Amino acid sequence: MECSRNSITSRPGHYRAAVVENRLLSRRYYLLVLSRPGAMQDPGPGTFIHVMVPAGDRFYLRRPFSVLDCDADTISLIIVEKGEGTRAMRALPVGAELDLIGPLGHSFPRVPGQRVLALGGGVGLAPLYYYGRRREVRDCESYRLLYGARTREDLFLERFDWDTEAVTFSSDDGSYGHAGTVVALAEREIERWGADVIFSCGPNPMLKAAAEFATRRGLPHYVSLENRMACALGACRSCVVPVRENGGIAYRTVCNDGPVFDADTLAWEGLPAA
Amino acid sequence: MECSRNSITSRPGHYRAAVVENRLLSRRYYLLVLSRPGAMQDPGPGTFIHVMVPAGDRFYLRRPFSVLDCDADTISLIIVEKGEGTRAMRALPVGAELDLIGPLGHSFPRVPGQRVLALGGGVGLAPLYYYGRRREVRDCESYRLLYGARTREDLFLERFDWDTEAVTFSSDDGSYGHAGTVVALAEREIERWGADVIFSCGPNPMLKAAAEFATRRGLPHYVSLENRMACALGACRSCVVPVRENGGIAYRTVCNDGPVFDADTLAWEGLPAA
Amino acid sequence: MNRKTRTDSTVRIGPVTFKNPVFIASGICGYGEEYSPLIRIEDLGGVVTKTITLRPRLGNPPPRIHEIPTGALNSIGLENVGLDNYITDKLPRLRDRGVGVIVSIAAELAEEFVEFAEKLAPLDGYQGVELNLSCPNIDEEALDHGRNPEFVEEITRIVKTRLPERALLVKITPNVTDIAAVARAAEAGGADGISAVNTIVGVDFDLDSGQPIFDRGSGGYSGPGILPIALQKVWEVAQAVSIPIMGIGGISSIEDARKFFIAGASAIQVGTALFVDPELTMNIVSAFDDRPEWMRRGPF
Amino acid sequence: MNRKTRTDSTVRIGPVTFKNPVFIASGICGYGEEYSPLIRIEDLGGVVTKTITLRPRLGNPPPRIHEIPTGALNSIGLENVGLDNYITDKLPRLRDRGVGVIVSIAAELAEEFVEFAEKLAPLDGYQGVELNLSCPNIDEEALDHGRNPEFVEEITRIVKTRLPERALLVKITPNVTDIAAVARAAEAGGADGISAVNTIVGVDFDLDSGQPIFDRGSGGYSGPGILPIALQKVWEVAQAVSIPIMGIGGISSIEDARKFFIAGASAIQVGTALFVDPELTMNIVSAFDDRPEWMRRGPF
Ligand SMILES: Cc1cc2nc3c(=O)[nH]c(=O)nc-3n(C[C@H](O)[C@H](O)[C@H](O)COP(=O)(O)OP(=O)(O)OC[C@H]3O[C@@H](n4cnc5c(N)ncnc54)[C@H](O)[C@@H]3O)c2cc1C
Ligand SMILES: Cc1cc2nc3c(=O)[nH]c(=O)nc-3n(C[C@H](O)[C@H](O)[C@H](O)COP(=O)(O)OP(=O)(O)OC[C@H]3O[C@@H](n4cnc5c(N)ncnc54)[C@H](O)[C@@H]3O)c2cc1C
Ligand SMILES: Cc1cc2nc3c(=O)[nH]c(=O)nc-3n(C[C@H](O)[C@H](O)[C@H](O)COP(=O)(O)O)c2cc1C
Ligand SMILES: Cc1cc2nc3c(=O)[nH]c(=O)nc-3n(C[C@H](O)[C@H](O)[C@H](O)COP(=O)(O)O)c2cc1C
Ligand code: FES
Ligand code: FES
Repeated sequence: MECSRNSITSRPGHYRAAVVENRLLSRRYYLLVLSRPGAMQDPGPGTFIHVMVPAGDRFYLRRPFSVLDCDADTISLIIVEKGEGTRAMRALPVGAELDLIGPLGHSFPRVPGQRVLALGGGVGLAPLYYYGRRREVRDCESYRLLYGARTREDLFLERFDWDTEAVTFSSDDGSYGHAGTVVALAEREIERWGADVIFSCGPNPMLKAAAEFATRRGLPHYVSLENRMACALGACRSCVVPVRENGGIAYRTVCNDGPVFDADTLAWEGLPAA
Repeated sequence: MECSRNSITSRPGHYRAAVVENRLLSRRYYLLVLSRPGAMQDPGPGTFIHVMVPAGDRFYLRRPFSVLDCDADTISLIIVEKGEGTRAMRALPVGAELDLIGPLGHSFPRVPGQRVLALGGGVGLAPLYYYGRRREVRDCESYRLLYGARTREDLFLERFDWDTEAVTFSSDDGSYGHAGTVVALAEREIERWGADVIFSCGPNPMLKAAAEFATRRGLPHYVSLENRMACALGACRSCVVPVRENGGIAYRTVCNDGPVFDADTLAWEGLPAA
Repeated sequence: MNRKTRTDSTVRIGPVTFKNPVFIASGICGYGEEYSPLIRIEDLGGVVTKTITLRPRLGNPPPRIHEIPTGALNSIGLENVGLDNYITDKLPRLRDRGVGVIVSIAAELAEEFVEFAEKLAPLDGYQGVELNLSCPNIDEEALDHGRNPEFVEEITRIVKTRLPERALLVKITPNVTDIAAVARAAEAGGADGISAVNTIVGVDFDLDSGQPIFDRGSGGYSGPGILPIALQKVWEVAQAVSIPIMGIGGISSIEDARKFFIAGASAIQVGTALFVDPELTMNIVSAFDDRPEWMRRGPF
Repeated sequence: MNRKTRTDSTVRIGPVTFKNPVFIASGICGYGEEYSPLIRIEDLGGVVTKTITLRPRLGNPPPRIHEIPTGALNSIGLENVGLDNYITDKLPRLRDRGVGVIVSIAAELAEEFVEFAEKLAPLDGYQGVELNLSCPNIDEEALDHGRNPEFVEEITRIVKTRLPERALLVKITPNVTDIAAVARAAEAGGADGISAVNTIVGVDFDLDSGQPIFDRGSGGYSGPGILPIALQKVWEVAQAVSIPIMGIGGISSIEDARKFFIAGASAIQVGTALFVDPELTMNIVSAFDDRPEWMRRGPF
């Protein structure tokens, strides 16, 4: 809802895709490239796929992952190994099949003629990297991606297809690029590049800092959120986040109303800390 | 109890063993050779090990398997693929570890100076094959193993270390050896070799037929039973079978009082059909 | 194969005949349409829509869903659009699609059930009503009146007399000593069928904070781990009543579904497993189409 | 490390102090010794021996155990040697080994509990008694009197007054609407602690015969699938009583055990998981020895 004006509405399908590549980028991050199911709709930047955990004889809900890249033949994800689901996916050999539903959710909006400053933290990189590679970006006046991670290793500089002209890096420990958070980097870079709109995706504390930054600068801000999901189709109301509405609170689903929201509508105090 | 007179009492331990060999013998049967845990007691013929299913993140009870063979370095099992547990074990690569408790239960008795006719059906082969390879057999006057399976393939003639001098085969479909059941074969072979005692192991209907055969001939009969198990230590009373006692029924555990029982004590009508 | 022309897997619940005995449980498929991108809901026996209350409900704060190895806990808190929005926005969307629709409703007081029944009575686009007397997930103690046989009988009668031509199902809670007594009360009140079971009250804790995962503490346990309990409850209910039973709880496979029929159910609803395997209901429909004898009650 | 000299993980239940809060549940380790080939039961808080009745019981016909993906169903039917054999054959074997022993007993009538208590009173070799008022697995309806608060209070008092120096635990059933009421009744009757929970009634069917797996139909569900329900029940009981609680149900890991302490338990019992992982109780003991703060109640 918040974002649907300028974003494509996803028409999800249920598919099986083969693993084309499964490669470590750093100790915790890996790149998973899947064959693109022929009938699958072109996923907008910000949309996600909902993946069946390939392990197991126990019960697993599906896991949501943002699209990192997509071409005629493949669809790519960048994944941080977190729990059992992402561990099982890491173990998938090339050729293995993965069951997925997608594309799901609303993408980041088109912003014709505007200068975009995009702040990505950790795996929050995916939708923002993807936006930069999409035709949507041609409408922008400029698209500058700031990417921050804990440490140099997690910037996987040598292992990833960076358009380094368009990206600036930060690391929390200062081992590469700007030393400090990506929001602190944004304070610096905005002076250099200017910005009419902020995009952000990453851990909630970072998003909150980005929202404060955007508010201080009086800029519109679109943010991509995460939340625990069950259906991912807007059916079960599991994945809601609070938004301000008529002086009170309403709940919107991350899966279907989001994952991209207008940051000004969110009731930040009601979002989970992590 | 029934059998403890002439059989060794097992002192079980909890071990990890490595897979040394995992080889198909026929479509349904496979041979699993494990490294023998150093501290493990010499398992008597008829005893079994209780194996943790190597799959899974779901709940599995352990699975019991009779010892097929054992030397200083290895312990072997013959396994028929039945459900998820035996399927997961089939998939174990050489070098993988298997968690096991054993040896458990009572073995077939020593029968000095007697002529043994041993009737094995399917995986019921294991304890009887093992008996034939053990020092126990030296006490016997003779030890003749009759082995029956559904079809020639399941006799795995070329794939298994048979002492064909001491074994006679039957197949239900007549594709090799005697055509018919192993008990029918016994009716014939007993004329040739004589017998003072019957051993049997296999599916319950076969064991029942063997018991009728032994009774008709007035011969003592030791039978090795299967049952669903939980602890395998005689603690939980899950694996009981009915025996006749004082004109009524009493329950004995297959894991601890058995698996080898004096067939005359069993209340056959109370045993499960399969 | 046109399922509409086959009659051997249809199921009759009171005055209504449904195409087949396979439904999606309440709370799983929203107001009915949400799974349409993935499956042909027209081919199901029907969908049970998200439980509605007279007034819209905000529901509980996130997190609302928590995975465990044997299923899921949820704490949605009956978020719903309320009866009026349901009537204007939701119900009409399914009307012309030939989808079997069962409207799930919950309320606290007898008068509210009167209002519900009277507002629903003149509408079309639905074939059945399910009284959700069993949601463990909300604040008001009163909403858990599904444990009180007298109340169950009273409100069942209130709704049935006002909706004589709809299939009236009463969904009962497993969180009760004597589920058969509640089922008998529903039957006595005129229910056309029993839906059993809803989620089981459960809790999980965060090891770092020592807090329950959910703000409200407990949640509703669903998924494979509740299967043996749900089968037990259906079996008990089947021995207590003669109206049809919708078996619900932990169905993740065709085999699981078959067990509910053995236990005495005449139809089934799939819940949590649909999140993982959206085709599951369709696969169960096909299986029963091919093997209608799988709909027999045990023992064979 | 000699655990006896460490006091920070001891647990006091009424008049008795146990070495640590980790026990093996009744029915799992027989009369106490059976797991000795594999683990040092002396290092546990103790073992709860198989429930005994006044007279020996034959128990149910096989099959008695049935695996499902989320745990096990059992139908042992309280097979046991009876009180007299227990006293002569079983209890003496543990006496000189320094093992913590809790004797689990079940009966139908108040007089029988009197007999039990009077026969046990003069004996040594055990520190506690657990009243099993909750076995779902046997014929006599009366044995399921664990659902009736008045009766629970009465028999608790009968036993406690005759065994003042033992830790008296009352093991309660989860198959009840209001578990807190039963726990309060036990507390009122003088119980030193509550053991919660026993197995949950469940059933599974054979798809070929359409028959239940067990001759008696239902069985007792245990293992990982009951964990969230057991945690819920312990949490409810902890809010209702101030005596210590032994948390039982679905513990398969150190983390699971910790959750019971967060929920308000002071000790735990391991059941079904021991069949798979015989070292589990020992590992939990070590974990709590190292991290006694894990025995705190939540929230932190
Ligand atoms: C719209 C969206 C896009 C995402 N994109 C990416 C991405 O591009 N790359 C990436 O690595 N991760 C992404 N995530 C997070 C990813 O879904 C979780 O890290 C993953 O589900 C963890 O699964 P697990 O089994 O490894 O962890 P566990 O902690 O074992 O998971 C337990 C349960 O919690 C859920 N869960 C845990 N963390 C999260 C989370 N942050 N968000 C949602 N559910 C969670 C799991 O889905 C599962 O149901 C995204 C999440 C959302 C909602
Ligand atoms: C003393 C003893 C010795 C045995 N020796 C052998 C042997 O040498 N080779 C061999 O292939 N099999 C043997 N079996 C049978 C073997 O234990 C089962 O085939 C195996 O447990 C099946 O596991 P599954 O997961 O493949 O089958 P599933 O059917 O999925 O098992 C489900 C549950 O039923 C139990 N179960 C199923 N069938 C049996 C059975 N026949 N006996 C006991 N439990 C069963 C399983 O252990 C498990 O708990 C023996 C059984 C016993 C009791
Ligand atoms: C996320 C979620 C939401 C639910 N919402 C409702 C509801 O609104 N009304 C209702 O009667 N049951 C609701 N239920 C319960 C299901 O309809 C079903 O009874 C229960 O989940 C057991 O079935 P299962 O194990 O197949 O999921 C909900 C369950 C889940 C998981
Ligand atoms: C095989 C078996 C036998 C049991 N026998 C008894 C018993 O005799 N008395 C009793 O109080 N509980 C008995 N129980 C219940 C356990 O003590 C425990 O309460 C229950 O299994 C839940 O714990 P778990 O999930 O860790 O197994 C038995 C459980 C099993 C699995
Ligand atoms: S996950 Fe079901 S509504 Fe979003
Ligand atoms: S399996 Fe526990 S007594 Fe035999």
